[in-house]
Amino acid sequence: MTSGELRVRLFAGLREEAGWQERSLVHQSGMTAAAVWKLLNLGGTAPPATVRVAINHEFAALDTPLANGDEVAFLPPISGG
Amino acid sequence: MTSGELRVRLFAGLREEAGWQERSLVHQSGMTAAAVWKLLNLGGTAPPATVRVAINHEFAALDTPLANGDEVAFLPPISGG
Amino acid sequence: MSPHPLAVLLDVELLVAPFDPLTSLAAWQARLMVGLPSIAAAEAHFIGRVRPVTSDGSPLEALELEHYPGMTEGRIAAFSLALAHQHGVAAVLVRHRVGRLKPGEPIVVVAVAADRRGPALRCCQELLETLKHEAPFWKREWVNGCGHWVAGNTPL
Amino acid sequence: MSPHPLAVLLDVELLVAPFDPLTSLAAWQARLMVGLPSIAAAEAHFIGRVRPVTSDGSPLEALELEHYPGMTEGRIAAFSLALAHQHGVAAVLVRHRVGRLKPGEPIVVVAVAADRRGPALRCCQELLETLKHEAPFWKREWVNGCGHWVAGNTPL
Repeated sequence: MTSGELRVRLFAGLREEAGWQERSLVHQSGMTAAAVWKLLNLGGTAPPATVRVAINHEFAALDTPLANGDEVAFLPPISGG
Repeated sequence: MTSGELRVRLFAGLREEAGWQERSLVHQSGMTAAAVWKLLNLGGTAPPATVRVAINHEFAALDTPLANGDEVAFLPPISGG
Repeated sequence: MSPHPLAVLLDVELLVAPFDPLTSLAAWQARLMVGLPSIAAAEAHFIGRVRPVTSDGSPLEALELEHYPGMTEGRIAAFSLALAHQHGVAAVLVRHRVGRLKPGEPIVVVAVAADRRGPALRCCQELLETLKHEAPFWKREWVNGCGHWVAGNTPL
Repeated sequence: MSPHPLAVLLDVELLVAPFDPLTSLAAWQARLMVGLPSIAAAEAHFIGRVRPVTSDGSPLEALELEHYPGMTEGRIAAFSLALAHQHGVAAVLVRHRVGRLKPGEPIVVVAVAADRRGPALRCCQELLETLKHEAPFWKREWVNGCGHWVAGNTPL
């Protein structure tokens, strides 16, 4: 992954509402998943409480600072098994 | 099974201590499993607390009155599965 | 499928020879396909095998399992049916060895089919405990040609 | 076998095509025979299948399971290992379908091998719950050509 970039992924219902599943963004210092959500106009000023965030395949908090090359994903409620 | 008779069965350690596995007895009115134990000299005046009684394949109390043709069994502690 | 099916497919058998648990489970699943009104979405299984050591740690030669013919099968069928109704499950399978078993051989298979995972898992677990404490089986451990009756059950 | 084995045989895979749970279990048992230092006396299994009806009771055409490639396998491996250590079990198997499933098709198999029935049963049950709530899977129910994302998990 190029340094200075973030990759953003959406799944299931979120992906279909947004109409895309993956995007790249220029990373700016201090950026968080919450900021990414707003910047990409994913709905309202923050994700609904039921949406979970993953950074590089690990669950993470909305306000975790992102690093160059991070993959940030917004996950609608899990309905597995 | 002949009317007027009881069948007595022993299992596992109890069978080996007594040296037999099955006996017939003449049934006498009012007889209980406790009385059978004493009559057959199975040890002491009553079975140890760990020994369970079955009458006709169902667990039963020591003082349940027996009926003609009943099969009474003395079961050492279960160690199944 | 109703959470409290009226009919339970109950299948209990004592086996005198070595058996393969997965073969028993495959045959059971085939019978469920025919016998159940609807697919059971949840299945819980348990397989128990003979440990290679005795309860006090010696290498085991063989495990002998004595039972009370008639009563043992009868008790297992009775409490399996009661537990099946209590948990609202659709089918129960029990296979239990008797006779002389070698280390590593399967002793017991319990399987429960239900509409939901909770009842299937809980019924399987409770059936296994009941089997340990309410089914007339007696274990004798053989070490160097000597047999010792086991006093109680293996710990959970 | 020690109650807290240092090594756990961990075996997690997502499957894109229909599979037979008992075949997966047979292959796993064969690997345990080779990979475990001693026989595991207790094995607990769970099999989940697609219900023929949707969560609101309509006849289901198909169930679609979306996942997050990489993260889903990673999360399952991580919590399976943690639970295996916590319960002191010897081996864990997880097989989980993704993609489009027909009613009755197996979705998930979980199996746990341990020295005792308690750890095997408890670890299997807890692993299944964790799988439901912590592994990124999303279900879409298809009815008459229309797909609806399922909001939460099936009840216990």
